[in-house]
Amino acid sequence: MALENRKWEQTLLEESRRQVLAGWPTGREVDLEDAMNYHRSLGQERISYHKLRRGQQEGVTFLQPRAGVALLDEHINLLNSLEHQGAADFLPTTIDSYTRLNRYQEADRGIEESKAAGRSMLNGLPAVNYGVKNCRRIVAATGVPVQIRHGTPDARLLAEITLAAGFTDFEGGGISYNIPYAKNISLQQSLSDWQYVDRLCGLYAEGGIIINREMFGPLTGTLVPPFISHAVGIIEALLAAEQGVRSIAVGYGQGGNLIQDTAALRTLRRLARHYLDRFGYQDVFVSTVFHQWMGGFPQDEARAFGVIAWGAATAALAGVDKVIVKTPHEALGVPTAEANVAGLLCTRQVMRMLAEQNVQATQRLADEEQVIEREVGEVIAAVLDLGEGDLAAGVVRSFAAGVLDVPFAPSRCAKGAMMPVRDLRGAIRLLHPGNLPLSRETLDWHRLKIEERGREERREPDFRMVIDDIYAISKGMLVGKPR
Amino acid sequence: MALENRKWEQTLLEESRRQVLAGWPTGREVDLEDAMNYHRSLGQERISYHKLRRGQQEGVTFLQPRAGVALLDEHINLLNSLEHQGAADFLPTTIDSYTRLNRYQEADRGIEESKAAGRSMLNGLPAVNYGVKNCRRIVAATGVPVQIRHGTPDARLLAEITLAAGFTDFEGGGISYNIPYAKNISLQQSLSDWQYVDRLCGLYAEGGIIINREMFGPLTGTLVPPFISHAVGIIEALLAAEQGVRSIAVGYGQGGNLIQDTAALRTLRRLARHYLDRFGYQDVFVSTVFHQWMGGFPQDEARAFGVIAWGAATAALAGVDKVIVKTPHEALGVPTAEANVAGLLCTRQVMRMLAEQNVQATQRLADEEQVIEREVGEVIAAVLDLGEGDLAAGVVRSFAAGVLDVPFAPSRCAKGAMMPVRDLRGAIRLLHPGNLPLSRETLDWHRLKIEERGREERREPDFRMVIDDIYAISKGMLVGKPR
Amino acid sequence: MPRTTTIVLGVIGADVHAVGNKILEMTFSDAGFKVVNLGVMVSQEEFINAAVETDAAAILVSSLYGHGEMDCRGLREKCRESGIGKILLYAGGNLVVGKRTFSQVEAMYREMGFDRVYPPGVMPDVAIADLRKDLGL
Amino acid sequence: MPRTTTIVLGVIGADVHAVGNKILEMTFSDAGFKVVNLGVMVSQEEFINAAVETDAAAILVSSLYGHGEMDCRGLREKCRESGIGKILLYAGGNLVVGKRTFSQVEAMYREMGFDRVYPPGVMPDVAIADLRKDLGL
Ligand code: B12
Ligand code: B12
Repeated sequence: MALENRKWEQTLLEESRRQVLAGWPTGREVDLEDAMNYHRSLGQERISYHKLRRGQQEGVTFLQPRAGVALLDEHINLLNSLEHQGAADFLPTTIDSYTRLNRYQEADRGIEESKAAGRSMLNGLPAVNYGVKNCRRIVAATGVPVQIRHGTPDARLLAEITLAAGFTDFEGGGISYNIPYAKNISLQQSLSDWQYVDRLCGLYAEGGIIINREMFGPLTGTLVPPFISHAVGIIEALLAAEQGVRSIAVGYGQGGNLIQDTAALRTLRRLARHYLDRFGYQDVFVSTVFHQWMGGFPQDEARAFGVIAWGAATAALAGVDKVIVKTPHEALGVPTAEANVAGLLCTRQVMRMLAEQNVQATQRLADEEQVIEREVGEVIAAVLDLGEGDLAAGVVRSFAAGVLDVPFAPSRCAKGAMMPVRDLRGAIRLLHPGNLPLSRETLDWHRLKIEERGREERREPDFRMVIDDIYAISKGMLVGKPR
Repeated sequence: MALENRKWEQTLLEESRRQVLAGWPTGREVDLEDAMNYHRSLGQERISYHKLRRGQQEGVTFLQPRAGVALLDEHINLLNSLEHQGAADFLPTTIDSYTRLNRYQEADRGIEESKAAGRSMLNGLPAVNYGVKNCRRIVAATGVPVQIRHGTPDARLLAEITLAAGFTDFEGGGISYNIPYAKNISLQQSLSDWQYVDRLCGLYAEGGIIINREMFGPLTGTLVPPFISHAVGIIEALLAAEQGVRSIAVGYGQGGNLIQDTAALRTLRRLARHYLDRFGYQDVFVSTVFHQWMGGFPQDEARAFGVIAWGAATAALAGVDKVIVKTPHEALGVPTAEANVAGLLCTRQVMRMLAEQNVQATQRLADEEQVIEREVGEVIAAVLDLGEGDLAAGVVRSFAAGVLDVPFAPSRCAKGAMMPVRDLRGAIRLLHPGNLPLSRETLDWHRLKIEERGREERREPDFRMVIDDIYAISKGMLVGKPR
Repeated sequence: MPRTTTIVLGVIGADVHAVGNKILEMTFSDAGFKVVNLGVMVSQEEFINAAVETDAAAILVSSLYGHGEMDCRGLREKCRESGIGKILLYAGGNLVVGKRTFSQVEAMYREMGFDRVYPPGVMPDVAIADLRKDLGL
Repeated sequence: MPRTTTIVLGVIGADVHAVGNKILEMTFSDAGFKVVNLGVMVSQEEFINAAVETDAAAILVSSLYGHGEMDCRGLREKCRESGIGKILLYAGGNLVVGKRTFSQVEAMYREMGFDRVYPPGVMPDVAIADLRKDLGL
């Protein structure tokens, strides 16, 4: 069956579901009717969609950590600390890397080794292995919405099990959970598998259960220009909406320059709404998510707190619905509960201190916004063009052609022909546009900005400058200085 | 002798010095000639004045911690950690509270008890008790300029001993080290005693040794409107310049609102220069100092890091020559070396990350700057008026009349008739102007800002609102919400 | 006991931290106590004289700056000598130099004869409630 | 030994952290090594096959995502079985789950047969210098 952006037929879905649920023994536990009843029993404050809507109405920004360990009871304890000591507004259940690659056997081994070692040997919770009933214990033990966060190209079974367990929020998309998270998986495959996930959410929606679907904005977390992640997020949103998803969050990873980040968050919200409306999905609720610095962190905890706090300040000054919070252990390893709580408390402190302030409207801000809007427009138009009107087909062909591209991606699907670098003020620009379908006007803007930096640093911008930028934050700067 | 703002006669100085040096046995160690020779042996990188000048030329912002313990060797170890692990650009020697009140006997007891207890029982280093030779060990053991930081209304002997020991930087002033730091000491007395200190620095300057004198900007550290601390700092600068001081730093304590803080730092530099020039002190070098949040801190360390980082961000975005850094232990007690290093590293991380960014010029910023300039102009004009042209006399009469006033001050000299409170965006405004000599236009600005907040919070602004604001940061906000 | 209970308030020693003291005055007054506020830099003798003169039910000692340990020693003995040996003594603020576990600090001040000892940043309502309890109000 | 020394580079297991790997490729190439970069998600077998085929002097294993401990176990044994038992094995990245003292981690990986083990965030120049030393270049 050729991939196209069209709502799946009921028969196709049913057939696929039978196959998927047979993929691992716990698949048998999934019972949609029972699942929906369980969802109906949840109060609104434990349902992402409702909480996000309320937040938007009241102008509140929510905080959410990342967290997941191999053993169920430990995971529940961890979430309890984050909820009660960290006052997290949303909780996560981060899934381990074996599960993300559907290697459930290895995940089983990870559970066993963790039990034996008395500490988590997995970098997340293997939810599929635990199954519906066990996972429901997580939902039951928490007072706020819990989201599944992962990085799984084929998340069909994971979605089946966790939605059935009562989780109300599911991260990922056919692009954002493939390109940064896989090597050999085709976009045809991942887009199709995510249509399944989205269609499954659509099924819940038809039963009155609105699952929030969040697109993973940061991609590789490393010098991603805003328009790239915006284009990807918006495309994923459109694909999800087509399958009946009714609540969509689009994300963005902090770049570091306050003006560019503000422009990014403001345009992300506007553009997502604009495109959803334009393609007929006026009834889809949209929210925005900001990720604190996603690249390499400094190892020293005091310095890491500095990075976290600047992320918090940016979020507060720019305005966003939810912030995904880092921890002072980031550079070193999966954080302890205490480190995770510390990240939350530091972030909350800064965000509440700055709640009454925002980035002032200036020409520079307006320019940045305008550039991003133009860039996203240029890219999405080209994608639709290549797809001859079909967005899904367009995505596949666009990545093949480098018309869509993501820097530093492990996936073979990404050409990696474009190369980003920072400008003089730390905004992320294009050093090489690769095959990105940008207008002369747009390319000139990038070129001028980078020439300016080259002059200031008296060096020709090249890959060394890019490497300097990649190391910069962990070495205590934003713009990588010549060594 | 009546207090007036006129350079001391040589005879007066000599006579006073004899008395002061006889005040405690270590006074005998002071030998000006030997002192100057020692100063001449220091490299420029260890002399505040030179380092500050270089910093201004190169656009660098320096960091300085606060630190002082009872025992000399421990103090030297402490400074070594701050210099080497914390990469402090300037080092402090914070003086204990007994010495600040010239209670050298009690300081002696503190030294003894500290030796006995094996931990510092004093909140700083009793430099007078240690004397010139011992204190010189501190200077000799460090590679960057070391400043004496204290809070001493009568710092004559402290200045004699520490300058003779080779310290190149001395904080304080007749107002800023009286009003927030004493109860019963008259301004006549403290201003006169600080004329002595300034004249002593003048003497060094005549010998080619330029001592940097820093005015203590934050005052009580609690809701001080910028124009108040600016007026005080500028007056102290003028008084110091008259006695021959050639290098002056004026300070400002973070308020919390980015626009107001930026306006404050920008006007502080301009106004200090303006007034020094206007009164004929064109040859005095001026630099600016920013103090991270000086009010009550949150106890939790992660949250304290948030406060520290926001101070760092403000300094970087607004621009300043030196930042005085807080620590994550602030709310709990004199910090350990580690906590102090952590404050430095966190601050440095944020400041370097933001080195390429700044607060954009907007109308709101221009308005804030204009208001501060007008306010400072109104206050200083009134002080000169009351002094019938003499600034020193004017200060004494102005405090008595409430024409100069500092909120929450322990000193009986401050009327405490003015009462500050935050506006809707967290900027510090006047709830009650007391007797401050402000124009109708200025008062209206404050009134409107506060009415706006009252409407938003649906309460009449009064002392409860002020208390809420005082607690706010330690409870995780800037603007105190109604309980 | 008079209808309005009097308390003596002040910051001991060479300590000039005035902000908390001003707030304590406002909040205890608000709560109906008669507050004799001696302000900052108060000696042991001043505390005791004020308490004797006003027939106070309690002395609330603040120490923020770290020298509390030295400044407070002997206060209970002096109270006894002045005939108010049973007066309630509370202490609060940042009672020692540096960050130390509060239980140590509490034990040390109790040893010195304080009836109640408060950790840094305690809210006034807590002490108001305690005082009411201790006085049977 | 050929004039240009060949090394095999890759990120082991199910790990997709690509950024450090790309930088290692650039810096080792820059330093004059012939780099066979297997990219991310590399199995033990792939590492060994590549090393055998290219007659490599060293295998540089990255593991960032935390499962390194499970993924790396047995690599030295497999090398022996494939006749390259003496090949240099280096490991770097975030080698275990969570923040742990590096000396523990180092001991564990040495036990597994790695010649050199690097802490998180080590700079490539350090490893380049070590490699030159170990190979007597
Ligand atoms: C960016 C990033 C991501 C991106 C990666 C994008 C991509 N595909 O490359 C995304 C967001 C996709 C991601 C995903 C995940 N990540 Co990640 N990620 C990071 C982060 C923030 C930076 C990594 C990076 O690029 N650093 C910059 C490069 C230049 O440095 P480097 O990778 O460390 O490599 C250098 C050195 O280590 C050294 N080096 C590396 N290997 C070797 C080998 C030898 C022999 C030598 C000599 C030197 C050497 O040289 C390299 C070049 O200088 C780190 C934390 C950090 N470091 O701040 C976490 C981190 C590595 N991730 C982590 C985890 C757990 C994950 C996820 C499982 C879950 C999650 N949190 O989302 C998934 C894993 C997916 C998978 N299957 O692998 C953990 C690992 C935990 C642990 N070991 O205990 C970390 C440490 C974060 C944390 N504290 O939780 N991540
Ligand atoms: C503002 C401030 C100053 C201002 C004070 C202005 C003034 N005159 O009031 C200035 C800048 C002048 C200053 C000077 C000094 N300070 Co100071 N200062 C602070 C700071 C930041 C806030 C204090 C404050 O106003 N808090 C807000 C009020 C509302 O809270 P509070 O004072 O804690 O009081 C409340 C409670 O504690 C409680 N409470 C207090 N007492 C009592 C008593 C009882 C019985 C009860 C029930 C409750 C109670 O109720 C109060 C009201 O809610 C604190 C650190 C912090 N807390 O964040 C340091 C701090 C108190 N200062 C300290 C020090 C060392 C000094 C100096 C010696 C040196 C220096 N660092 O400059 C000098 C001392 C001068 C002197 N002789 O006293 C240290 C004390 C160290 C220690 N104990 O180990 C602290 C803790 C900072 C630190 N970590 O180093 N300081």
